[in-house]
Amino acid sequence: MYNETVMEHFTNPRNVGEIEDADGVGEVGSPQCGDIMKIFLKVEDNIIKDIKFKTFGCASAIASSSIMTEMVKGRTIEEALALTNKDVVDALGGLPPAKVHCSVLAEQAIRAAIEDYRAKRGK
Amino acid sequence: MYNETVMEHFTNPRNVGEIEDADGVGEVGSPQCGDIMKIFLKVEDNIIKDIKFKTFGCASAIASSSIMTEMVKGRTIEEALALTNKDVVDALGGLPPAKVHCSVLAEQAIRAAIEDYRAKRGK
Amino acid sequence: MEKRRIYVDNSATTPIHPQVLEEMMPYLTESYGNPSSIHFFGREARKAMDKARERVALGLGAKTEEIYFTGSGTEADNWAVKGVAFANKKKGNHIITTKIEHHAILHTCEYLEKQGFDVTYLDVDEYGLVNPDDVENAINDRTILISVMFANNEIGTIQPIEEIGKIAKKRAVYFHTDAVQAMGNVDINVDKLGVDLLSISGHKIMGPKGIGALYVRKGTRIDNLIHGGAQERKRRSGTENVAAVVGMGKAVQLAVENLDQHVRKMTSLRDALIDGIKERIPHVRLNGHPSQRLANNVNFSFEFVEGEALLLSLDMEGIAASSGSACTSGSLDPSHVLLAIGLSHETAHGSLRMSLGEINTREDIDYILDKLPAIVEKLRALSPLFKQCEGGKVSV
Amino acid sequence: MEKRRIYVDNSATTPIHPQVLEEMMPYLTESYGNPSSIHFFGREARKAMDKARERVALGLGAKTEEIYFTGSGTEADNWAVKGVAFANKKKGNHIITTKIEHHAILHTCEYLEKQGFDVTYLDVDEYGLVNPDDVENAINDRTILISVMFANNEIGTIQPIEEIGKIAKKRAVYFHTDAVQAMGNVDINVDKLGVDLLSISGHKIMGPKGIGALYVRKGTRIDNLIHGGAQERKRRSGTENVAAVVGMGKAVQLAVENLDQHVRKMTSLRDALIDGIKERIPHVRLNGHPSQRLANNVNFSFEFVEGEALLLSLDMEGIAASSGSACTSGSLDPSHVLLAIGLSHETAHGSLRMSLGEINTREDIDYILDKLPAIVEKLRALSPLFKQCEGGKVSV
Ligand SMILES: Cc1ncc(COP(=O)(O)O)c(C=O)c1O
Ligand SMILES: Cc1ncc(COP(=O)(O)O)c(C=O)c1O
Repeated sequence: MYNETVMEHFTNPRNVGEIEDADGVGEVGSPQCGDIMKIFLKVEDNIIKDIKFKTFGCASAIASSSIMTEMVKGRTIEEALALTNKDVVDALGGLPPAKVHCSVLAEQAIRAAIEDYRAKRGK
Repeated sequence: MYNETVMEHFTNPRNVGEIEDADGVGEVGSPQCGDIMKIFLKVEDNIIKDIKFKTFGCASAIASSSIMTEMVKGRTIEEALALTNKDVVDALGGLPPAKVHCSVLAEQAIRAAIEDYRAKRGK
Repeated sequence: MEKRRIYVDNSATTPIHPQVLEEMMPYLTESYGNPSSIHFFGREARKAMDKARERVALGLGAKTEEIYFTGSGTEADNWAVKGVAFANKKKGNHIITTKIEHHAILHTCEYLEKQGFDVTYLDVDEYGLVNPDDVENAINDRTILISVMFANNEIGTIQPIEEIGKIAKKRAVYFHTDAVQAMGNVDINVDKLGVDLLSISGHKIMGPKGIGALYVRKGTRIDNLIHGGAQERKRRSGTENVAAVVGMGKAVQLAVENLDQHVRKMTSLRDALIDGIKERIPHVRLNGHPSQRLANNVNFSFEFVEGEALLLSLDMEGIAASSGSACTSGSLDPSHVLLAIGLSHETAHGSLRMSLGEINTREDIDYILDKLPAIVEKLRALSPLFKQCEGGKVSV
Repeated sequence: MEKRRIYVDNSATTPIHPQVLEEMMPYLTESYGNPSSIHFFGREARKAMDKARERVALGLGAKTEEIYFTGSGTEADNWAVKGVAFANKKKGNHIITTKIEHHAILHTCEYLEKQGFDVTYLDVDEYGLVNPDDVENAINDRTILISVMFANNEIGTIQPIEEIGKIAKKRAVYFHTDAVQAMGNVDINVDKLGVDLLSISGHKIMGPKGIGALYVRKGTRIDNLIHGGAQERKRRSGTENVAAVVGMGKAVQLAVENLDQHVRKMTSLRDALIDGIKERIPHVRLNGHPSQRLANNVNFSFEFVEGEALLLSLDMEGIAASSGSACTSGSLDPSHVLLAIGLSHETAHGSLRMSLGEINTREDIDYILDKLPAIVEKLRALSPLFKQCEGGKVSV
């Protein structure tokens, strides 16, 4: 069903957790559809210095969150915003068709967190 | 499918053949329904002295003809007329439901032959 | 250490019982005749079919001529509902069923709605029980069929079929029950139950897959579902799956013979598993009825975790179970059964079914109880819905 | 002397090929998972299903996602015809088929007539051939489906499917062919044939009973026949019969791989049997086309004898064959196929089909040719339709 990369990220997810004094927090999804992703950001000089996630969802939601955090960590805000769900799917080496929405959630989650960061910085 | 008695009569039918100078001949059935029975009688002093049959039909038609000829041979005309298809079925130890019509044919065949005999004697 | 494999998904399917396979083998090898043929090979196959039909009839308290073999439990369900609906549409177009039926019934009913039938989907209570009064109240003068499952495949709740049967009889409405999960776990007698139609399936009772049977009470007006070569006394066409029919016959025989012993064994394993989980894991909810439930059914919701993740984690430990999570099926809505008993979406998503079978042992239960708590804990730690308080106490 | 058993009823059903059974066995024993389950057992079963589907697709020149497994060839036929009819009834209600289809098609069409559809049953010529011009002429602006069998199960006549396919395409009408008997005996490529739907069955090609497959060209509008748990990409519900699916995959693979060799062997046995009968027995008629016929089909009418009696006599000599006689089925009308090619009732009643298979040898043919003449002679001696002339010459 899932490839090894997906299973590896599901079994050993990277960057799990919360950041107490996060610069940005994004939460997407809903319990109805069975997936909630919450992202915590630490940003310095426009660069994502630290990122953590918590995800309620299936293996591909967890793996998508995990690999996404790896992909954006150390990148600029603009680079992170350029990340698409396709990038996530590709990095995972593919997802079953029924599970592609999980990668969309990962894309939406990082965007939500950056929006929150910008909103907070704005004020 | 068929019991041993039926198979025995099918394999070794009694009284097969024709009687050249028959006193009565009866033919019932039609090629359409796949069964034709032809009965030849020799009657003396109201008693069936000899009987032969030819049958085009399935195993139960052949067995019904065979056992019927045995049952009426040596009997009076009245006794032969009293023969029912149920008697034939019973004598055979039973027929599958779909095949009961073959025993009806046997009953009709002996009646037709007797009718012919009476008609011939009548004139 | 050798990897353990513990199969607790017996409501999804069961292994074939060795005695069942043994009886099937000749019909997969040298006795390959078509039962419709009149020669030796055909007669041999016919005889085997007859014997199997007798066994099934005996197992259900029915007459042999009331048993029809189908290609699955699903086909039996489709046939019962569509067959009765179409054959009786002059009499009426109303069908009564429940919200927790298997999809074989529900999707068939939805299809019939498109064909102009009216379907009432009855609610169930928090335990998944149908109220017989609701059935009675739903009957109107256009009602032609009531279809209520005997035991639910997800939460194991056993319905009061006998009571509903009395109502159906009183009101002269045909009554079908899907007994696919009940068979082998519950005593079944079609007359006692008062059912007119009853579906069972081979592979749920240690028989082969791809075979089911429909009991049809003599005199029931029902159309054919599959037309053709007049097999099954002209009611269900297609060359008979002799080996599977033989397997089904043996499986029903064994299921009925071993019923008491099986129920005793399953109940003891089930209760050990239920109690163990309640003891070891906080924030759980047992789904289904506490006592009117299948002896082999365990269904829990684990708050804050999602079912598929749970299943995969269990699978990595060699434990094969199933879940009511939508993720498993690729749709977004979780199990209609869990929603029908009132679970929230997120709780329904976090459900786990472990269905026991003859192959399971007490060691299996202990192994599961050993592995499951840590898995749930790990997934909860990942979950944004779950927060650990300072004092180590769990709260939401 | 040991009793010989010669099986020449391979169009009724075939033994399972040992290689097929070998591939099935794991799925009847330790690999019992339900392919819809996401755990190890389920994935293992899913993988086996995928492989089987690929093999079937390859064998038909189709895409894997165009192959759907069913519970029989009959179900595939029912699904194709009813599914297309109901899904396209807004477009039209006219279906074209032939008078010599299998009952799985004919009885389905009769059922559809009761549901308001219009069916044209095309005539065939004395050899059982459909004229493509007749197909074209029968098409009107309400025609939604043409269903013409690839090869006839009784007389073996092979239809000009490719030509009919071109007509169907030109006139934009869906085209289904029942290839249950053609499979394994004729080269099949769905694109070359221009068919939109094609049915096959496992047990006719040394696969297991109770499994069939329907090829459905992508984009074809077709309703489901069996509703439920969303198996077969939501098109055909019911827990998958994994072992049978695996068997079907292997059987198709073998059938395609061995096609040329099989056809050569069958043709040689068939022709020896046909020639031998013609030489040894007077008043016979070969039914079906002399050359456009299945390599394994021999069908004769023996004037003045009835088929069931012939079959039983052959059976007593250990020869298993079949007949177009009504007596075999308990109805009064003989084979609709034999009547459609113009045989009189009595000639049709006296027909015998011997369908050869991989298990047959030249010795089998010699044995049949040794026994058959005496049997026919004995039955003719019993027959009132047959008179022996003095000179020993035969006449009617
Ligand atoms: C031409 C044809 N179509 C359909 C069928 C039905 O196939 P099955 O026996 O798998 O239902 C058969 C055989 O019985 C057949 O010969
Ligand atoms: C309650 C119930 N009904 C019907 C079915 C369908 O049976 P089958 O898998 O044989 O099609 C199942 C199992 O899938 C079931 O659990």
